[in-house]
Amino acid sequence: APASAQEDSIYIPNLSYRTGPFAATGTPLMNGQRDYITLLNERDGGLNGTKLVYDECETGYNTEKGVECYERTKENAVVTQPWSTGITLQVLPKSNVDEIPILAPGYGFSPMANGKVFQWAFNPPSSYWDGASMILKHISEGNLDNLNGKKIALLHLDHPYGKEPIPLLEVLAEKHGFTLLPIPVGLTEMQNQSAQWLQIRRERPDFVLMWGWGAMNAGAVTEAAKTRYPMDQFIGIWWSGHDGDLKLIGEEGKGYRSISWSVPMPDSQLLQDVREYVVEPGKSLIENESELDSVFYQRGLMISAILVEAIRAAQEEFDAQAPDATQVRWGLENLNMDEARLEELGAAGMLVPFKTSCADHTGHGGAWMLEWDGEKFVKVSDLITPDREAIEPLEEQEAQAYAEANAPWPINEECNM
Amino acid sequence: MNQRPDHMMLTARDDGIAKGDVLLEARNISLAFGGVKALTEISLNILKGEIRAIIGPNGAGKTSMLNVINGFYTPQQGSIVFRGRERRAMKPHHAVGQGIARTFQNVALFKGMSTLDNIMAGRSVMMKRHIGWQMLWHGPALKEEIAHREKVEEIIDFLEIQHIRHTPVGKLPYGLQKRVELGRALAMEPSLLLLDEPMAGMNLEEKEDMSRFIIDVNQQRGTTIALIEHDMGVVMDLSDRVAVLDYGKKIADGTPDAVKNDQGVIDAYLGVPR
Amino acid sequence: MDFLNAIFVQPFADMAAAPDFLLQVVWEGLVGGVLYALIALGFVLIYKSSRIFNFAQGIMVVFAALTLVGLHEKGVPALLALPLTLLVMLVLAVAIERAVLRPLVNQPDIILFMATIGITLFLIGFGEIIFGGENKVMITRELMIPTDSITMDLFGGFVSIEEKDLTSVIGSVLLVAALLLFLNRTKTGRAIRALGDDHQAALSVGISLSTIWVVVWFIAGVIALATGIAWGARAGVSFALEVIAYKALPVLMLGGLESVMGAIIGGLAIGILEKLFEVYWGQPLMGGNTEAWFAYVLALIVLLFRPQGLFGERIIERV
Amino acid sequence: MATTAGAAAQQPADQILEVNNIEVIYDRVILVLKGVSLSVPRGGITALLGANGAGKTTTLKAISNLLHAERGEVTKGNIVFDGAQVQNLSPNDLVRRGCIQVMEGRHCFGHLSVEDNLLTGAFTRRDGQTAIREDLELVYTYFPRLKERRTSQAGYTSGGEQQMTAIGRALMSRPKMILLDEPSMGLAPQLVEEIFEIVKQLNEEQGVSFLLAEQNTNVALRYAKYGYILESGRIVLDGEARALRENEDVKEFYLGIGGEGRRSFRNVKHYKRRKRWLS
Amino acid sequence: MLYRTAGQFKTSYAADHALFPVRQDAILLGVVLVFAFVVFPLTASEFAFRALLIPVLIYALAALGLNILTGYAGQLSLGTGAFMGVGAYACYKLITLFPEMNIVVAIALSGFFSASVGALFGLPSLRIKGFYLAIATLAAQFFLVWLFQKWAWLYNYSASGAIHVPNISMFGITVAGPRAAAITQYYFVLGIVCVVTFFAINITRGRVGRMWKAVRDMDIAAELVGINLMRAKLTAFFVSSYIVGISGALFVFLWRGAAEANLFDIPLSFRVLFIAIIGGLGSILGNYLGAILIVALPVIISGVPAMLGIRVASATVEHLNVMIIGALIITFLIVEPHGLARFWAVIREKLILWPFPH
Ligand SMILES: Nc1ncnc2c1ncn2[C@@H]1O[C@H](COP(=O)(O)OP(=O)(O)OP(=O)(O)O)[C@@H](O)[C@H]1O
Ligand SMILES: Nc1ncnc2c1ncn2[C@@H]1O[C@H](COP(=O)(O)OP(=O)(O)OP(=O)(O)O)[C@@H](O)[C@H]1O
Ligand SMILES: [Mg+2]
Ligand SMILES: [Mg+2]
Repeated sequence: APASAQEDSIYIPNLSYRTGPFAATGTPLMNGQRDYITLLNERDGGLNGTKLVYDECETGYNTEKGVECYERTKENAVVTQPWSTGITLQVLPKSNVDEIPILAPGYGFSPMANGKVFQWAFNPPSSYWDGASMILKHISEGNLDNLNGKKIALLHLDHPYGKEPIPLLEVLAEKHGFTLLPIPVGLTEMQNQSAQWLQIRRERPDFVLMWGWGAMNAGAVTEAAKTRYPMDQFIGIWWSGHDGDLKLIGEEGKGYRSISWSVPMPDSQLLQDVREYVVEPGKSLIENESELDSVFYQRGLMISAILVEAIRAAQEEFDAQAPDATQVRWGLENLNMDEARLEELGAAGMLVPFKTSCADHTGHGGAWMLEWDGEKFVKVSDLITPDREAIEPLEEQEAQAYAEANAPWPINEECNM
Repeated sequence: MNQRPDHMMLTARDDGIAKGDVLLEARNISLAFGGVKALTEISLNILKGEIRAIIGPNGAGKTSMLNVINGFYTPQQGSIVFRGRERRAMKPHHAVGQGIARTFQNVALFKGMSTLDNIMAGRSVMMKRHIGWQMLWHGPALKEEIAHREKVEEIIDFLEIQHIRHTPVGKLPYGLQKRVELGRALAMEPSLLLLDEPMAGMNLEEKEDMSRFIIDVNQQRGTTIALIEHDMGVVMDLSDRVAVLDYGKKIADGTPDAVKNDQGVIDAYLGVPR
Repeated sequence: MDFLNAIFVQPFADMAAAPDFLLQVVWEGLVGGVLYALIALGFVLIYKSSRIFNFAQGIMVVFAALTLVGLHEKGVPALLALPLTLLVMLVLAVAIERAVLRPLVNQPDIILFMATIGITLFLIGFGEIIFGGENKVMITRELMIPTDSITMDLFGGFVSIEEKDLTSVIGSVLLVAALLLFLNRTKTGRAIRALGDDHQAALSVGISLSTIWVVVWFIAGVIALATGIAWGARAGVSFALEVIAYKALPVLMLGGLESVMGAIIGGLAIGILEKLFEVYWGQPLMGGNTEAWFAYVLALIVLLFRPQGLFGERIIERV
Repeated sequence: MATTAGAAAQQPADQILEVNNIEVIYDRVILVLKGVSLSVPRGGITALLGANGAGKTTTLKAISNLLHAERGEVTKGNIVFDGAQVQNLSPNDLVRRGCIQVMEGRHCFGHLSVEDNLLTGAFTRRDGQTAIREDLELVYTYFPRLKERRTSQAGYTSGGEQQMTAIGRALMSRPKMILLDEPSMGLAPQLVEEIFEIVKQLNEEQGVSFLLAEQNTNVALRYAKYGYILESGRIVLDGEARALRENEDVKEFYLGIGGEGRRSFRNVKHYKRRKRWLS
Repeated sequence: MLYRTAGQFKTSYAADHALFPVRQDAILLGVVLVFAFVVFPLTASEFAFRALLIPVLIYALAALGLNILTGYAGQLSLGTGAFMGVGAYACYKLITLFPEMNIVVAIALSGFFSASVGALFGLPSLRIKGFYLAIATLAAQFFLVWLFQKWAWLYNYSASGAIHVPNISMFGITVAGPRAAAITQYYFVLGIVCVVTFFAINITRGRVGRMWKAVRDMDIAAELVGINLMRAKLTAFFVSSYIVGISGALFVFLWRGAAEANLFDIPLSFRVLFIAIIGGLGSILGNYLGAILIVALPVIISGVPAMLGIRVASATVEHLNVMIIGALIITFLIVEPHGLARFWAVIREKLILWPFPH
């Protein structure tokens, strides 16, 4: 990472994956992230005059490579973006020691929301538990008690990522009287989920929630169509809402929904700028222009936007051209991505508005429901927000448990909730 | 007769049987593989101290007979009495413990190991120190290693293979490999030594050397030897008694001269004598 | 008691209660099994003719399917893309023979096995550079494979069969029949079998190793393409397909490394049994996902009784 | 004593095989043949004799081009078969031209039936099924025993049957010449005679030439017309078979005949080092 | 004349059995150890420790374990990753159940768990051979990884199913966990690796080692010279899995800091197998050379473009990297099928003769 050494630049590494079994979903995200930074450099000459150096280190979604990449890039980094729940879990304990903030938008360990315990980790704008809560809220039409007596299947990748919502769902099932049926999909079974869908056919759950990734998503929607499972009872988390996956199925996937904290806005000012400053001069890695309109590409843009806003906040607060990692951490703790700010960025409506604080590292901005119309995802709901009251006790408890298991673990008592 | 030193350290183990008494007796052995009858009701005995030859056409069941004797095959019928103890089935590695060692028709050495290690491997059964001592390579394990090494060096000396002590056997010429194999069998200090075509594929000179070793082993160490060989010259010159197998049946048994002139044997095996 | 009931009684009661569902499970298992059998067949052919345990078969499936789809994306009509892909597989076979097999002739099995893992890595890198990592749609319709599904009302329920699955089952049967004829009735087939026994001897009677190897690897490539089409039609084509190689290994173990019949029967048996086990025992009792290991454990148990697999060649063990 | 290497080829026109001064190196370092020359007349049986490791097998493999698979290489000299240089041909080209080797240790295809083994021998032929079937019958007339066992797996047949299978398989390629490596190894005396009788018949009836590598000097010199003796990679002696049989050194070292008849194995003297022609 | 052996005579069998019959070997080893114990620690950066030195040592240890089984006893195994997992989870349970336990003791004990599991899965080796056995070991691989996922007790019911290494100190120094310094961890690993290697060398050249090699080279003959195949194979599985288990514990506790079940999946097994084979089967030294090649080389290769200041898309670098490694493996196998250790042996032979060619 030599380019980072200069005083007048900010080094932003990204532990990307454009290879391996999950490349299909990773690539548009990484392209979006990368293009946003390129846009700033090209259009604005950097951030308040300081060049942003965006650097990818390829992990192939492999935890081991991820840790190697973390070590390789951490020296001058102001942030680390581990891009997989597995890598996040590995890096998390080190963050207190290395003092580099982890930015894991919409992924990672849900209790990371607790900024007192996880001082260096951020997962804005919504955590997986938020996601689970919001999906339930949506399908129960606002009142979880409507789910009483219902059966809800959770089709998930058998991986830390896929298991993440289970604890919360279990608590909620208990409380609201629905049955939870977790159905794991092994890494080798992603392409052939017939056993899982046979189970769904047998159990006839009222809803199927999906925590899927990569090839698993397409496999699941195909099988759902085959099994004649009603698409409108099948809802995915935001990583299961990738245009590329659904394009494989096309018409048959119509009605499938995915919750999302970002919405593609092909006509926004931001996208126009991206076209003008990045794509047209050939500075983007996208394969064809239609990728620009996809959910994941635009989510990638928003992820970089969040990071850049944090850096910008740090620049202003500390009056530093190139803030360091600790200062960026402050920026991440004091993000205020309200609608006005998004408007200024030319990204109105592309991201849920949210605000972080010392104690709240997520912001819990909520999300919208997107639906596949056979060709693309369209927004079909108003902003949904998570039921924080139900989540917080569990968050608190799990965060404490983590701190205990990893003692001595520093807790920032200065924050107040 | 020869000027080689005697190797008295390597006497065969004392099995309490006097020279000339029955050391091993095979009773009514029958063995079949699927439909193939390899051995049919064969009885034969081996006397302590003799060189016993087994001959017969290819596929007659000679090798199978040796395999039965040392437990590699379990016959469907019949039993083996060795040193007065009767048994039908046993694990091959127990045969070694009882004092039966052998060589193989197709060289069966441990190709990746040196000559020394191959012969040392023949003494595995006699080495007892457990793995904990070996990890340290000190004290008892080392002492044991050296004690056995001395015995093995004796054998190496006897077979005149000092120069190839550290050579991996896979690289040795065929004749020397056969010699190492004999060395490995001798290292087990057997009272009965089974040799399966020890001279196949050798030239005259090597056959002569090998004959020398066999006779020395038999005479100096008192080891009883059972031998399969297709070279009639060798069989006639070395053996005390010859058993002839044909299609799994024993067709003759007696002194070399008697066997040589047996019409059945001539028809089945020898062909027209020249 | 409950426990025993859950293991020995309940599953069968469930089967009897919903025969349509049972039938569906068996059918799904069968379709999966056919695909396992196809991959296993690629392994068997190569193993038979060269004692090489070709780990690269899995990536060859991906490579073949990607080439087909990739060519189509570049505007080549599907029915032309098919022969072109075959040509690519031929080139691949020749390249592998030249660069890997020939220099490694007569090396120990394990070395060749490692070399095929080397090939796998190489092809992964190479393929990703050429085709990119994203998931692609198999050009099922363009290849004139029917894509509708047939639903039959049976036993008060329904069984649904995808026409493309049916096509792949029929296609595989034909492919296997052709292969068996080829192996047992032709000169080249005999030479392939001979080669498996003794390379040197085969050379000495004038069998040309390089020709046979190219032929065999090419056939393996054809089988890979067939597998890729069949599997890709179900779940799209991406590098994630590579892991299906692991599903073929227990099939080999069960059926025997050098037996074509074994690959097929083993594949079907594993496909059906693992599905039944997962649905009736794995999911209710063991937290699911038993397909990850069931086939292996089943094969292991069979091997304990028949160390060469059900149809493998008896190991000639003589001294 | 007859001439040594080099002078062997007197009438080149009549020679089906000529080997001129070849050197063979294994593994790029082990020099095994150090300039071997020999020739085989058309329709002749020539024996190649010598101790273990002398290089007989290597010579045959050099001729049939099977060395590559063993990391061996002919580095010098040339080989002429049937009037053409062949040292750069592949083994299957050579078989197609009519020169085939029967390898030491038989090397049957263990899992194939005896008949399939024989049929693999016809791999290089292009003259159609019927011709091949006819030849198969011919092989069965020479080796009636193989006909009985035609459906057995070769791996389970006896040593003699395997040897017959190997020779029969070679015959199936319609060779002009067979390189026969140690046909007698491990065979019972009667079978050895039988095999050599068949070799003789084939030679006389089919006109096949033979180059025969053998340890069993006694038999080999009875059937061959000419013989070469190889020691440590060099030809040290050659001549008419009859002459070789009378040669004192050959008698002493290869036939085991001392002053008064055959020496007994029981009374051999122990030599640390033996006399050699060359060292 | 770097390698002059003239004048070094052995006067007893004991001397011939010494670890280094040739004095120069001992000197060379000394130099290597000085580098390992003094020079590297003084010069290496944290990245070098974490991405190069520590993993090379741990992988070499795992390969050593596998090599005992595959290289010495001839039983091909593809389940190494899972056995590493057994070691790691065992160590995790020991540490969390008995927080007072010394980490060295915990690691040493965890080896016994993997050794027992290894021996259990080794039982079929009595009947199953060659590739059949190799695939059978995959049964262990897949079953164990599945078990690591499903058996929540193993990971203390943590929500993510992952295990985390707490901060662990020994004599007041933190050796494992997020607070441990790289250099401490390096020394810790180095110490254990040296001790285990010393033991392994001794075992492989003594009676047990000979038994293993005999079984490897020809198991029928081994049985007929009196070796109890069952015991020989099972001890090989036991010792091998013990070492593999220890390396698994080190892998998680001294290097990774956290682990989930998938970490121990098949790519890990293959990686270790590569190291053992490229290094040289049946060689102790080879494991180190192999680990350097397979673990360190990719790290270095992928750093090359950045070092040269070339900006290549990271994905392309990775693709090329994978291709290069695939090609390298094939090339190495072709050039020297017996591995880097043999390569070194040839060089050493030449040096002994040098400067005279004979
Ligand atoms: N393991 C086995 N499986 C099947 N058949 C066998 C086995 N071992 C031996 N046979 C058969 O038993 C018969 C006798 O074989 P054996 O090896 O004992 O003969 P032999 O007398 O040693 O012959 P040779 O002189 O050729 O070595 C043969 O027909 C052989 O095919
Ligand atoms: N593949 C090989 N690599 C290295 N050396 C070899 C190889 N094959 C043979 N040799 C060596 O070449 C020499 C000649 O071997 P060759 O097999 O030609 O002898 P031979 O006369 O046929 O002996 P035999 O009577 O034992 O068959 C021997 O010293 C042998 O060790
Ligand atoms: Mg025999
Ligand atoms: Mg030879």
